[in-house]
Amino acid sequence: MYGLEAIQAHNGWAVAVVGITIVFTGLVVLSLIISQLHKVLDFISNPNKFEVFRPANVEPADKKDEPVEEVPSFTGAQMETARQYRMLARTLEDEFLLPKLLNLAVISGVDKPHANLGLLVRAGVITPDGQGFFQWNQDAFDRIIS
Amino acid sequence: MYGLEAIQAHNGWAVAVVGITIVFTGLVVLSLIISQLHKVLDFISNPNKFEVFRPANVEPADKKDEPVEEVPSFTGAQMETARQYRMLARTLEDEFLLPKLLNLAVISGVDKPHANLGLLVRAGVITPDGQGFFQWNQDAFDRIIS
Amino acid sequence: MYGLEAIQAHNGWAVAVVGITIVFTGLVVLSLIISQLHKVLDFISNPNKFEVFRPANVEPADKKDEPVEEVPSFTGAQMETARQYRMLARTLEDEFLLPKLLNLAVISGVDKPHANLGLLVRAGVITPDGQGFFQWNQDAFDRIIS
Amino acid sequence: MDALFLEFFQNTGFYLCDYRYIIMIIIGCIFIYLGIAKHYEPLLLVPIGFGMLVGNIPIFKGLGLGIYESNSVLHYLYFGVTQGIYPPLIFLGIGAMTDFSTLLARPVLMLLGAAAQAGIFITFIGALALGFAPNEASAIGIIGGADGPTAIFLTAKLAPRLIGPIAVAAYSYMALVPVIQPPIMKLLTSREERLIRMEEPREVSKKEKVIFPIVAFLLCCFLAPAALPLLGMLCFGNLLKEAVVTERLAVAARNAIIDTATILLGLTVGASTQGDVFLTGSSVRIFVLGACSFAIATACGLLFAKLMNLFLKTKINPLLGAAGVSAVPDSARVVQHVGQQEDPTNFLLMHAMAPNVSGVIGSAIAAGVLWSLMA
Amino acid sequence: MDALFLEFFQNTGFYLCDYRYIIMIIIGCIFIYLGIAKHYEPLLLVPIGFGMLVGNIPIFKGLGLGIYESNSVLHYLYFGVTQGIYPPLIFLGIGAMTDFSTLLARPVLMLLGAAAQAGIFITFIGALALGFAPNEASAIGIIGGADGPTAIFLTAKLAPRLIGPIAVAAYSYMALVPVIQPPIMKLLTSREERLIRMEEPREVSKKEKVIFPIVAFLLCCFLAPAALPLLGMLCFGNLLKEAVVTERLAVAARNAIIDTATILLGLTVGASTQGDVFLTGSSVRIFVLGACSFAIATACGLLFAKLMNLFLKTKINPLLGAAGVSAVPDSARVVQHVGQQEDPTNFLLMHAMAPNVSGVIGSAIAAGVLWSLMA
Amino acid sequence: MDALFLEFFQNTGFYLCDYRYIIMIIIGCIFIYLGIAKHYEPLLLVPIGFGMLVGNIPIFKGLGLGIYESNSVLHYLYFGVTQGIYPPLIFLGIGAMTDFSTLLARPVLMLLGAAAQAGIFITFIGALALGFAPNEASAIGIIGGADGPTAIFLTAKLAPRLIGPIAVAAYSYMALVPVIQPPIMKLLTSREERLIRMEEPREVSKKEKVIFPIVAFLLCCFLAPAALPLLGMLCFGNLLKEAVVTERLAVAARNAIIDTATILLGLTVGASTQGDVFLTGSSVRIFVLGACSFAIATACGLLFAKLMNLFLKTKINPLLGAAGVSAVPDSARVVQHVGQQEDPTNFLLMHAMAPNVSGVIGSAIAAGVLWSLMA
Ligand code: NA
Ligand code: NA
Ligand code: NA
Repeated sequence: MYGLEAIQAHNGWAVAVVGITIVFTGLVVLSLIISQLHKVLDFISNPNKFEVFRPANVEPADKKDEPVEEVPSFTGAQMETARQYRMLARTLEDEFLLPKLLNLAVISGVDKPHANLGLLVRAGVITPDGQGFFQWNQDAFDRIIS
Repeated sequence: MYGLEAIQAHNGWAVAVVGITIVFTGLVVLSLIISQLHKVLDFISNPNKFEVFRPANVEPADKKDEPVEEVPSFTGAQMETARQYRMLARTLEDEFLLPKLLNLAVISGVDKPHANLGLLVRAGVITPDGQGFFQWNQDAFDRIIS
Repeated sequence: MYGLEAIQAHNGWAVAVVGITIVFTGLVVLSLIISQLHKVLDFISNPNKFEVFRPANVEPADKKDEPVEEVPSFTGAQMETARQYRMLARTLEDEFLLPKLLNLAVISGVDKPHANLGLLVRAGVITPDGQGFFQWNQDAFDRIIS
Repeated sequence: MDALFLEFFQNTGFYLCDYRYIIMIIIGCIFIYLGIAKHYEPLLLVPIGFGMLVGNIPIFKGLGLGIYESNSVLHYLYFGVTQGIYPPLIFLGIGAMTDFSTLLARPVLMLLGAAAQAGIFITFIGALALGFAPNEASAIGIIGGADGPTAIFLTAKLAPRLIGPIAVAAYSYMALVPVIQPPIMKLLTSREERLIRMEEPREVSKKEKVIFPIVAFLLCCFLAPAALPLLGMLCFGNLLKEAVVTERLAVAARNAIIDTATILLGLTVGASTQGDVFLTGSSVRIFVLGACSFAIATACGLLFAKLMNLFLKTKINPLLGAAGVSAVPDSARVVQHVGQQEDPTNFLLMHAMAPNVSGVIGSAIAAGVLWSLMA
Repeated sequence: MDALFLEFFQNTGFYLCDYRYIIMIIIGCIFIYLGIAKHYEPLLLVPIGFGMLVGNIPIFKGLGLGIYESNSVLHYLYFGVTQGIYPPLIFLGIGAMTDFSTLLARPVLMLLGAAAQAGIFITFIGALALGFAPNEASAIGIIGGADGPTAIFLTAKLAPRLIGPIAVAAYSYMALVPVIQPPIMKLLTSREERLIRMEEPREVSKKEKVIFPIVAFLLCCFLAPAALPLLGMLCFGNLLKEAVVTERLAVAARNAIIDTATILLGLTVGASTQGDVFLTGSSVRIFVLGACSFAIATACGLLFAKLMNLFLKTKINPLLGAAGVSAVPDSARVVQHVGQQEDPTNFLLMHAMAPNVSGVIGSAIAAGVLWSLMA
Repeated sequence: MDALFLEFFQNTGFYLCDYRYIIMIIIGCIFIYLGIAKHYEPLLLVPIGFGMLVGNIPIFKGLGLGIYESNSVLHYLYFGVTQGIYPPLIFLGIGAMTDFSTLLARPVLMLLGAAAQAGIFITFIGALALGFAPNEASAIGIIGGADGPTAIFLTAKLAPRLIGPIAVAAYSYMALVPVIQPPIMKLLTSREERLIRMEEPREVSKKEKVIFPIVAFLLCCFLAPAALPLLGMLCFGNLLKEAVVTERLAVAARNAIIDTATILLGLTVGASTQGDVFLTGSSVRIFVLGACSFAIATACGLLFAKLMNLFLKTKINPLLGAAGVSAVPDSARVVQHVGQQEDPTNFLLMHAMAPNVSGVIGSAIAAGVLWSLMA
């Protein structure tokens, strides 16, 4: 069977109309929902319920403000030790345990390992992630050294 | 069955001869074809039909010649902006869209974003890939800055 | 069936006791073995049988001692050539063939490619892996250059 | 020994060869050439092209070499095609790569992705008219969806016999999008329309991006449950990407998983095109219908964009309609290219990504509808 | 055409929907929310959560869409769950990631990992008392092992019908470890005990690390051969890691392999929780028993640590006992956290890793024992 | 409870153990030791060695633990070995890693790769003489091809029962190439010959590299269609690499795919060597024949090189002939090593890669020939 006859026999027109209608329905409704989504989210997040999802461009501002004020000044020797700690930290994973780093420092003969590690933590160069692990904050380090 | 008898019974000699012959035939013919291949290719590529496959060591020469002559000179402020653009470009994928970069620059408060972006494009620091995407050319950037 | 009756019927107490006993047996025996393991290993390695497994922190010491004494002094031109070789070596894989590097050097127009390559090998900047491949020793290079 | 040589010779490709294998090998080489030298969809044309070579080595039956012999290696790898497993895995990876920001910023552009799917259904009718059975006509129509994995998935479900020609047609025309679309785009739009600039899309928040795949999945699959395997994986991959905390899973999805699936799908689809079963009249008709469906889909997208402009206050550039056919990201690049021919400073690509990715969703829905109506 | 619309509408999710699907979709969204917003085990909660959405789209039977239909894509992917293939592959990756140094440095802490497995067997008895059959009770007990892959593996072997609820319970409570454990830890330990500092572990040699997986594997599998699939892969992965010369295989194990298995396992386990089969009384009882088993396991670990302190010269911090339940690395982090609440300069995490990883070995042995006794 | 303890004890490995398991476990440990401490082919000896441990844990039948039980995890993973699926996937990765430049620069060296395959056929005759059936003799002969995946593939097709011993023999001798080859090389060459320097190969163009896998594939598979699964994948992988535009697929092939296949193949091949079926007279004979085949192949390569020197104007260093046995890249390294013992400034390795990789092609053709003649 060919031509219009085949189309008719297999219900071709109906299938085509149903098909295109469904596709349009789906995407039109989805576009309507999306277009309202950010308004709904703005409304919800006004009471600051979902602080977890901060918009990306707010973060840098947050970070910049904090550490600047509380940076202790470093002496030359302390800077040198900080550099040694940076080297050691690089040998660890991104999230590391403080005792592990300290242990490395002791083994490597870093000067006054405890005191200097404490200094780095206070200066925000080594920051806790709240779950027992610590991270190296390269930005803070750069501010201190240079 | 063992020994020569087994070999004979299972047609061992014939299989071995056929086998080694086929292996040799295959590799001999292949080596003949290969040994002629580059001559054929040279012949074909004389009329410069297949520019797509350029031999690898020609490329650097190509690249070196072009951009040197057309580099506009940069003022100090322009260099600074170029550095900012480099930072922004790093946050994007290797192939990025120009409006996206421009948008970032506007948000980040880069000085005269449009004019400076145009400058970088003309200097070949940001190069089009011919399909709408752009790439950062670190070599060109280094030449301009240092 | 529920409650104690069900537990009894399905032999619950016995299964639990057997289960926890096996788990304890396994881990207790394993912990005993482990606690003796390093003593056994120390005993075995006294006759230096398994030099292959050196404890990690011994290695740097080993490496430091050797090459210092045998480093030939480099002239300015030789340093420059060494830098060119470093660039070329970077384009190769970590383990590379010397002829390949030499070939690259010849193509790239490095000054006295053979002599300078020999110098780098003698200085331990390019070290053989004993199986025909060579590696770039960045530490040795740094000592020579800086 | 002579007998053995003769027997061996009678099993070589030189003895068993047939002109149709040679034709297919040449076509395979052309695919490889287009992929490597012309950069047309190389990630698909090269595997499919080499697969054509593999499938058209003249082999003797019985040893378990051919893709259609049940214990051959190729047959095991082909299983992922015939059962429709590779396409959802590829969609998982596509989801983990796709950024729906532009779509979220201007959802109205999603309608262009819907409009272009009309090409699917018009081609379906055409295929019926050319005498194909309804299930085959559906599989042929989906070529117009311009989405390889979707086409292979639907064909595997509805008309497995046609996987070879439909896959080859779909990928050929996707590769040829830069050739097919521009004339139609120029014909159906005026210079003024092509010069229209789109305004910068608004910034989209992280939350929106996370919620989108969930909402899109639930809505579309409630509407067309048969789109579940494709849309489920697409949205799942996208959620893994946008969630950030699941980045390592998204990395696996958009590297190891999609690349492996692409290699195996391409190779085996190519290998399924054995000359003696592939070179038939119906393959030729499928190719003709495929070309029409791309052209129609492009036209539908463009015309719908012009229709929308009658109602919209801020006009959209009707070229964007051509990106609705999917063929991600090639048709979006074509839009950019054609737009820049009129005004080199007009950057349409980012905007074209919106109809482009919604075209993927649209054709997955269309596949679901056709599957549920035909099965 | 009206008939066709009607037919299509009767196949949509809107028509087929049932309140139980909606409940499960909401639960799925909660899983996704907890994973993304609360960072609770995101690598598992997000795939399982999205899988719940996938599994609770109301679909019509017969097309081959549902996970329980034999030719659906989901069914093929689910095969790795029902046959217990994914869990060993995940263990391969875990082995290739885990550093057993702290365990090697102080093997006595391994006993804490044994003690916490008492939770498994006590829960087993409880499940019997609540009327579950012995094989089901075993699968429920293993939830207390706090090890997702182990739980899924054993359930697939002993009570495949319960994979959904047991997997969901196991992962839910593993995610909720930071909520469940601290009160029990504070209740069962005094302030003085929580202040105990652990001394630095000794340096462990490379040789020891290489030999450990071989010895551990041989010993444990001679003792409990049924632990072979899990422990074999765990130790194999660890050997690949510690051998150094096989680094590229270890990289594959801890990236492509584990991530792919995690994606597919999470998605399909989630999708197996279809509302109409999932929301039953037995699921509720499983959840209650699961919560108990975590609490009991934690208590057993803590109390055994206190018991050990009666005999040991150098006292250990009894909080470490809580890490014996596995739930790597979350319960070790909880130990660190609770310890730091008393003394911010007391770093217990590294020490807690020893009972933590030995808890994994312990629950794998327990699973082997239960499997061989029940099969 | 006592009964339960007894029952459990009777299922432990301690009770079920047999001296043959212990022997195999010791052999497994030796494999691991050689791999890790001696760096002999660690990527294969470590997985196979650990697999031997896994396969020789004495387990009770019926639970589905053993590799030969139809629903065990190991059995599912072993499927890729018995059906010959892993070897082609490994060849895909090898293709995507191999640089055929030196071969293209001096194609005459390819003959050395052909000559060394004589070892395969001579061993085949030897195996017939020792009483093996022709299909077994073929599988044993291919050990002399010095190519693990090829040997496993052919054995899986012709004599699946022998996969364990043949795989172990093949990989053992490949690992021992630095021990087996040098004495033969020194015996059959004079000092003057070993001092011959090879001239620098010419630069090879990109086009040649792209065309080579296509031509090599078509030619070899027309000649020996049964080589298709191995050569097809090898050439496909190489094309993906040389095409450059398909780099991401080549990356997947030479990382995720080959590493995963290697892990699973090594582990399951090792696990298939259960003491009670492995330690037989036929395994011993296979090992003896395997050693012979390596020695013969080396000798054939060397002697053919000397034969070629009678006709060539520019003499080649006959040591290169030893690299024709494949065992990539170990035998090429041996050539380099033996050459440098005479003249430390003579770099033969790069040149030895040409016969080395052509040996891979050669043994794949030989496998195809044997398969088609024996099946
Ligand atoms: Na589409
Ligand atoms: Na546990
Ligand atoms: Na070979």
